[in-house]
Amino acid sequence: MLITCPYCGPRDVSEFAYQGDGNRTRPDPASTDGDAWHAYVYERLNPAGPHNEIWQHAGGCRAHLAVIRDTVTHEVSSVRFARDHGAPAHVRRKSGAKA
Amino acid sequence: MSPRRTPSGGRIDRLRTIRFTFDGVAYTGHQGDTLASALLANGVSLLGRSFKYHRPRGVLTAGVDEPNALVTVLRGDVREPNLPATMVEIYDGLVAVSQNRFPSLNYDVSAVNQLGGKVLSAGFYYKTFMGPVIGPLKGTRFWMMCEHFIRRAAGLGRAGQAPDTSRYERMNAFCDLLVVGSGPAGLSAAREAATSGKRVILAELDPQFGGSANWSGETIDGEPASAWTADIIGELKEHANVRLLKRTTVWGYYDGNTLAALERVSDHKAAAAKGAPRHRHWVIRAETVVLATGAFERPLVFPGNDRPGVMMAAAAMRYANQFGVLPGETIAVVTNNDSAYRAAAALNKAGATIVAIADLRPEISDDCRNLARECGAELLVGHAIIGTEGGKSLKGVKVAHFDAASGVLAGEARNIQAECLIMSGGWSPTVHLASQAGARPVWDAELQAFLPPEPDKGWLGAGAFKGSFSTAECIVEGFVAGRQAAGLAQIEVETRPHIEPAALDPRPAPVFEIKAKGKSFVDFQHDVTADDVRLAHLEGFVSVEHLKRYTTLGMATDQGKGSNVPGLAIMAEAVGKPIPEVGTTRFRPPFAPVSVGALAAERFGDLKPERLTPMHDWHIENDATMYPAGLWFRPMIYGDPGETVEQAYVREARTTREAAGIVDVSTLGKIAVQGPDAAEFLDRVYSNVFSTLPVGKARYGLMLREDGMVFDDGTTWRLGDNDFLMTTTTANAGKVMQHLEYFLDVVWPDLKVHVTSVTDQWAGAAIGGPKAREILASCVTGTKVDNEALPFMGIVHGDIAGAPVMICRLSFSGEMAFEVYSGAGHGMHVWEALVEAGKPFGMVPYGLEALGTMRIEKGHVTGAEIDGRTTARDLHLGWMLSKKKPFIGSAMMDREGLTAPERLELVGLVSLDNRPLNGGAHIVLEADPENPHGSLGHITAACFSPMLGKYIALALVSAGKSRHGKRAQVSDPLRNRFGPVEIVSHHFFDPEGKRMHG
Amino acid sequence: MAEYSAFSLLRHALSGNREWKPAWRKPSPKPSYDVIVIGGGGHGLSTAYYLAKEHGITNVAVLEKGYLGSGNVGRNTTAVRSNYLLPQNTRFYEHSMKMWENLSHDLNYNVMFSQRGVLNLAHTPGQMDDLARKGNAMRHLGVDAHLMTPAEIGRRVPGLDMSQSARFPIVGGLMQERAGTARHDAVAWGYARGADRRGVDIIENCEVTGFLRDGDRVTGVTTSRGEIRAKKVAVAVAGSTGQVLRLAGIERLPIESHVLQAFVSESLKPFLNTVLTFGMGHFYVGQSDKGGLIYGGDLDGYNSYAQRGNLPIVEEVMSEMLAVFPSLATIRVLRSWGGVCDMSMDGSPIITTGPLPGMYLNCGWCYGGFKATPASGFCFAHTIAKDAPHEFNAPFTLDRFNRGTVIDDKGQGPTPRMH
Amino acid sequence: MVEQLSPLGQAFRPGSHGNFANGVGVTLSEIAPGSIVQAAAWPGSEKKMMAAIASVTGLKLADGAGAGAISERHAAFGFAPGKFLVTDVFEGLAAALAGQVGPAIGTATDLSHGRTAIRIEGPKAEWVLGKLFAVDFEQTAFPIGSGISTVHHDIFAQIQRSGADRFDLYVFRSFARSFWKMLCHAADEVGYEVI
Ligand SMILES: Cc1cc2nc3c(=O)[nH]c(=O)nc-3n(C[C@H](O)[C@H](O)[C@H](O)COP(=O)(O)OP(=O)(O)OC[C@H]3O[C@@H](n4cnc5c(N)ncnc54)[C@H](O)[C@@H]3O)c2cc1C
Ligand SMILES: NC(=O)c1ccc[n+]([C@@H]2O[C@H](COP(=O)([O-])OP(=O)(O)OC[C@H]3O[C@@H](n4cnc5c(N)ncnc54)[C@H](O)[C@@H]3O)[C@@H](O)[C@H]2O)c1
Ligand SMILES: Cc1cc2nc3c(=O)[nH]c(=O)nc-3n(C[C@H](O)[C@H](O)[C@H](O)COP(=O)(O)O)c2cc1C
Ligand SMILES: [Zn+2]
Repeated sequence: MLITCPYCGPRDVSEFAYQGDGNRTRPDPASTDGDAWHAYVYERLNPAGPHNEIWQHAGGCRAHLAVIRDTVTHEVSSVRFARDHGAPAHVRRKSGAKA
Repeated sequence: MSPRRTPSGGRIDRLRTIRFTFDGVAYTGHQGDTLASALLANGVSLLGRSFKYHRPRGVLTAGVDEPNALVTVLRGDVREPNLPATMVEIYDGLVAVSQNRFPSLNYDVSAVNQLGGKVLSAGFYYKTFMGPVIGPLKGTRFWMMCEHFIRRAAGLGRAGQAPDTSRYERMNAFCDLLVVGSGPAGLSAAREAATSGKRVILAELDPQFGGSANWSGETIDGEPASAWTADIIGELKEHANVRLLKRTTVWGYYDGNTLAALERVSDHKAAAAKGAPRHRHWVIRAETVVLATGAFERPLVFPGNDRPGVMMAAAAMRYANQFGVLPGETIAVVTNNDSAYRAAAALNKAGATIVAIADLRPEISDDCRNLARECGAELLVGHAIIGTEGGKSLKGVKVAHFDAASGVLAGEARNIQAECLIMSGGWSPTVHLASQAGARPVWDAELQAFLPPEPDKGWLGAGAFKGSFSTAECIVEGFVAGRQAAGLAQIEVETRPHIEPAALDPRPAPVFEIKAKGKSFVDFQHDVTADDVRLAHLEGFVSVEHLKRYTTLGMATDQGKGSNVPGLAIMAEAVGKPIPEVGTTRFRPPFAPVSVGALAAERFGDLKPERLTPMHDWHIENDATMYPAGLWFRPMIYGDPGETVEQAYVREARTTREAAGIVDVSTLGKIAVQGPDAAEFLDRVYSNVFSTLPVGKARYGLMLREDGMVFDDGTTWRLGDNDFLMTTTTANAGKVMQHLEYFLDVVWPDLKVHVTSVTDQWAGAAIGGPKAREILASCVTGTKVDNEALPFMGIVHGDIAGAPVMICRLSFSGEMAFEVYSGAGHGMHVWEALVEAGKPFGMVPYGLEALGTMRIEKGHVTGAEIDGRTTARDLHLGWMLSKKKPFIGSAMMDREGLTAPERLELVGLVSLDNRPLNGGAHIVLEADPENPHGSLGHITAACFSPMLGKYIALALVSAGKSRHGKRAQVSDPLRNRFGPVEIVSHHFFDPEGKRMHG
Repeated sequence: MAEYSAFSLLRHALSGNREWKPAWRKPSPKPSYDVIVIGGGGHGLSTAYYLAKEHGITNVAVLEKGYLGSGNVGRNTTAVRSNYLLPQNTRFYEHSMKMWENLSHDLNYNVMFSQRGVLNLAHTPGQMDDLARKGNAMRHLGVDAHLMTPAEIGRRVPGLDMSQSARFPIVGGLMQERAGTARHDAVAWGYARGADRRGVDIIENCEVTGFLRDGDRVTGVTTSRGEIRAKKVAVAVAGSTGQVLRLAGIERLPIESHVLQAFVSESLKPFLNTVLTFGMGHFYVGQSDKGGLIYGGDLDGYNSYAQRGNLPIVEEVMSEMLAVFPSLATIRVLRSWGGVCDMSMDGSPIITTGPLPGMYLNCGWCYGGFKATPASGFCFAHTIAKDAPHEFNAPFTLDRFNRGTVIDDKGQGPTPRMH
Repeated sequence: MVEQLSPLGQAFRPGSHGNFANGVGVTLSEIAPGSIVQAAAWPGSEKKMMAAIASVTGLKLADGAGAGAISERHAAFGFAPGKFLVTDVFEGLAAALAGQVGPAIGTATDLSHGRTAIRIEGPKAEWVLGKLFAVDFEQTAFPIGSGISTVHHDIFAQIQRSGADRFDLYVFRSFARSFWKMLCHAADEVGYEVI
């Protein structure tokens, strides 16, 4: 399997570290909603077919990538930098911004 | 002597004689021979024994599809078992032995298994050997007793125990076009593509390029096919963009058009060239692949079809044309298609007498009749072979009338004398790689074969692989595929290549089995007979996958290259369904067996690199016993002669507490956390607060996982407003780094923080003990190190022996202690200066054991306690969980399971019987050595405490804190250690920390 | 007279092996059943068997989308052991072990369970302590375990690199002698035959494509062979759990599907008479009665429903193999394949009622569920029949993640690929 | 000033080794630059970082992933988004860069001791590196001056092509000795010289 890192180009899968389901939303850090945390930490969308995933190019530029990959054919249809396209935007802003 | 070398002909180098032995007997052959061809040339026809019945077996094929003639090649004590003799090139001094026989190939006692016959039918194991339900042989005993004997008889070749001294290598290659197979189709594709300037790799498993052109005896446009091949190869060699790989089997087609190939670099030589590998494992990333892998000829199923002397027709032709070997002087033929006639003609031309051709078909073409006549064979159309005669070599065959439509035999059987019987049951395209790539083969009723589907992925096909069985078609298809793959415009083929002799009809009759009395083999190596297939059907194992697993059809070393389709056909007939409805089993990598060494490549003999601290060589020179810590090596003790490990660490720890000690802490993970948001970031990842940490100070920090469990701990130093140096445990350095990067990249990309691994930038030496400050003061320049300049957790910069250092006063040992960091390239220099400075004060170097001892005395936790299942509160680190801010793990850490009162908590233990405690021992209230039970927890780390003069330990014990002051027992049945302990606080020594603050 | 025995074998041989009966019938699905078990793997089949045998519930269908045993029961490396660290696991797997010890007799089918031992190697004193902790934990629950010295290991396993200069020298190991291997396919076939003989319909080539619902309650399934109703529907589809529960509208679970590869070498004269695991990686190996080395290593490492592996793991596994057995460099790999494992968030299984009324769930076996086959079926059958867990599966709930009562034998937390 | 000690130790054996049947395939050396610095820009500040690098080293980096440049004294290349490795024959580059890179642009991290620089040069350099890294080393794919990040199993490496048949490899210092041994092993087949 090859993943085309937007920075490094196509590289062998052995250079990448899987970081799992990219559909999870991290609750607001201060949230005490147990179910939301449970969903984030323990539940996974585990589709057969195209899947949003996070990979790290750990043996390369070390960037995290938002990858769409088919879990049946292993075909990679999209790779983007996770920092731009990873978690849904509202999550990033809420938890990330320094007021 | 039946098989023999022809006086002339073949592509071997008759001027070069090669000596080798087989089963201890010396033989000669010629350059270009395989072991199979050379043995046949020497009249040897018995090469192996089958798996189950130990039936004598000869050479069936001339290539990778060989199921019978498996041998072991010896190089000194190193054994390479299960090699098809058809794939072993002979070299001077080659030593080969037969296998799966006792005491000898000729007289194999296990051949009595044949008498078991019908009892040893498919699946018999499952029905017996279960033994009695009561008594001493109940349960699994009886079976295991039987199994003991079964295992004695099992297996093919024997693995050696001598380490292989060969080298293996891996090679990464990139190309626009990989052509697999160098027959007429592959060569033609490679030639076209080469002109495009694109990067082309041509891989061929044989020792020479050309595929069937090497032995087809055809002419291509008037030139012998072998010369045509040589021309193209010569041309390809001129192209810098073409890489030619012979002896290279492409065995795996992986995702993303990544293909794996095995190059046998040195197997054909008596010794590998200096530095050269035995095998090279190629990993090829190809834009496009052209599969031109040809086809395998299939055997026919009839009684006695496995006797040595029975051979595939094309193989026999190859022996004659390529190796100058006749597999017999008198040869009979049985076939369901035209191609065997060509073989018969070739063998006849090479000097054999073709005694008869039994053609299963009711009618044949004039071309075939003419060929039969030309080679003087008696032509028996509508006939079948119904048996073979002879012992370990063929003497004759039995022929009878046969009706292909009904499969019915008729009339008297006739005996015909022959030393060799060649057979052809049609051809199966070599679709393995396409199938690995996900293509589902489709049945072609005309060709009676599974063909590759239309390509939809990264590959194209050409030649016999696609079921195009004439050389002219192969060349044209290669031309088209080569151009297409190279992105060249398609042009009309001006003139179709002219091939002599003209192609015959490739369509076989749909006959796979001749039903007559006797064992008819489908899978030769595994002794699966046609009756076994029918038994599987009777018992409901009709799915092809069940058929395979129940009978082991196709599971031998040849993976059913020849036998799969006949097996399927017999099942299809039994079920009464057409072949495609029965389906085919799945092809899997490798296409042909691959040495484990090749896949390990440069990691053979060297699984992991060694990670060394800057002071490594000093430790070795100073007699440290090294201890592996992940990939690192750390001193365990610096033992004096005659000291035990315990004596050494007790001495080191005591000296440290009494005077001073120095330890190499370079392995601690170190991460530069830099940027305007660094402090904010640390507040989020650590459970305690870092934003309040002043510049020039360090703080102990605790990290949790998202699920609320403790992840890692360490100190983090604030070197500047925006500049932190985080330390992690040695074991978790990589994981912490990834954890931080993940949050920065994915969760909080708005934070302006960079994290960089600087573990290797810094050498670290920790010196501790009552004299530590004096020692430091005596060698540091540029800074003071007194309490004022360097308070607890303070950081200063200075120089030691001219090298810049950064010193932080922090303590793991519980002593007045300092961590001295210098540039790694200066590490040795600074270390030696510190050691020198410590000499007048009696300072000793200490290792991990003493480090562990001192931390146990202090009750500090490490990986043994932070085992992924403990919470901060379990470790009495609840005070580090900030209530002022959320942090990673804060949301999950209060779930009921993580706060339950019966959780394991950190405690101290004191041995009350003055005997050592062991890590991994359990704690119980009352020890019961006969019937251990009631575990309350376990010891995580133990030592002899020089300060307490006792054996002590840290332990995780259920509701541990509530048990302080109570007695319990260690229960260590594994090491037979039981005895009383007192449960105490984990702070054994100097709980107020007077010494380090001192 | 048992249907299968040495005697029957002889009798049939004399009559030309023409009178054997199918191991199980090939019935067409009935319109409705008391219980439908989805998944004709080891667990589905054993569940049906114990429903019939222990609870007298025989109006049962096992629905299998492919051929029987086409899932992980037919592609695992056959190690059976009960050497776990945490008591919930040890108790459950030890119960399974006891069932294994009598399974061939129970089924009148030789599943070739061979108690040749499973040996975990240690390469540092710290690892020895970890193994001692585990071994002692087992011993405190009445399970056999003992430590072995390098000398003992060297004698027991020829060909191992016992030199102390090895990159990862072997300093000892933990042995469970009662552990071993079983013939994987025979387990599926034996249970199928046992269930069939007790009246269970085993229906192959019958893919469940949806659930019939009455409100929340599950009342049956739609399949490639039509609708089938049932009072209770039990799901035991291992690697396909995510796919099947999605058919019931359940999108998210504490499960990820990952490929694990396995390998078989060419057949060799047996020399390895125990199962061995390497302590500095993921490599493990045994040798089958046919002589093939059966071995494997780590997961490929990403979600996958393809029974197909990648190349880097192949190389990794082979490298680890040679780190312990340097003499096997010349041995050749014959075949490799992959299976889809239902990796749970703590590495432990889930056997429970729900998550919907009328539904029962059995999953989360990771790459260790073959050894669980008897106990899993036994406990699941109990759970289905009684609508309450058996004491052995009571800890394996679905809500343990919410509650924090996870059973994390490896201490890896919610990273399924690490378990 | 105290000299840095090479991490290669006894593994560094000057002279000729391996199979010389066809001449020297590659030359191996440790380059030991005085400074190795990582310069990392915040997203959006890459251009300013490149300007800072240019002002300190005189090297003008082209846009685009992996772009790099080399002079007698300096070398620089991008190895990750916004990140550059910059070297100097002399010490002191970290301070110089830090002076140009304010917190608004990014960070400069001194790795002069943390990375070991190894040079492989010669007609077989691509072949030898091809044994260790799953990277296309052909010049069309990997032009002179450019750099990459890659890994050989546990050993992380940043590689710059500094000539038609010359590559400079930066590996973690603690792994350097093991890596060096492996590189020598890989070069055995083609004959190598250590200088
Ligand atoms: C390579 C490998 C090695 C392993 N090694 C070991 C080992 O050494 N020891 C050990 O204990 N465990 C091992 N395991 C794990 C073990 O094989 C599994 O945990 C166990 O087999 C899972 O249970 P099962 O047998 O019921 O699963 P499966 O056999 O996978 O059964 C599930 C069945 O459900 C069917 N199914 C799926 N969807 C549908 C549908 N919609 N409709 C109908 N049917 C459906 C599937 O076709 C499949 O047959 C290994 C696994 C793998 C992959
Ligand atoms: N019925 C018939 O008469 C009949 C049937 C089949 C083939 N043929 C003849 O055979 C020729 C077919 O030409 P072709 O070029 O298609 O096939 P070929 O058999 O000439 O060449 C295929 C080559 O691929 C190689 N190969 C196969 N698998 C490989 C792998 N995995 N890795 C590396 N190499 C591999 C083989 O060693 C072989 O050299 C024609 O001349 C045709 O006439 C005739
Ligand atoms: C324990 C075990 C032993 C096996 N032994 C062999 C073998 O000797 N020969 C073989 O070809 N395949 C062997 N296989 C692999 C099977 O052929 C097959 O690849 C595997 O069951 C997966 O099925 P699939 O390849 O059809 O997907 C074995 C599989 C297992 C689980
Ligand atoms: Zn990248």
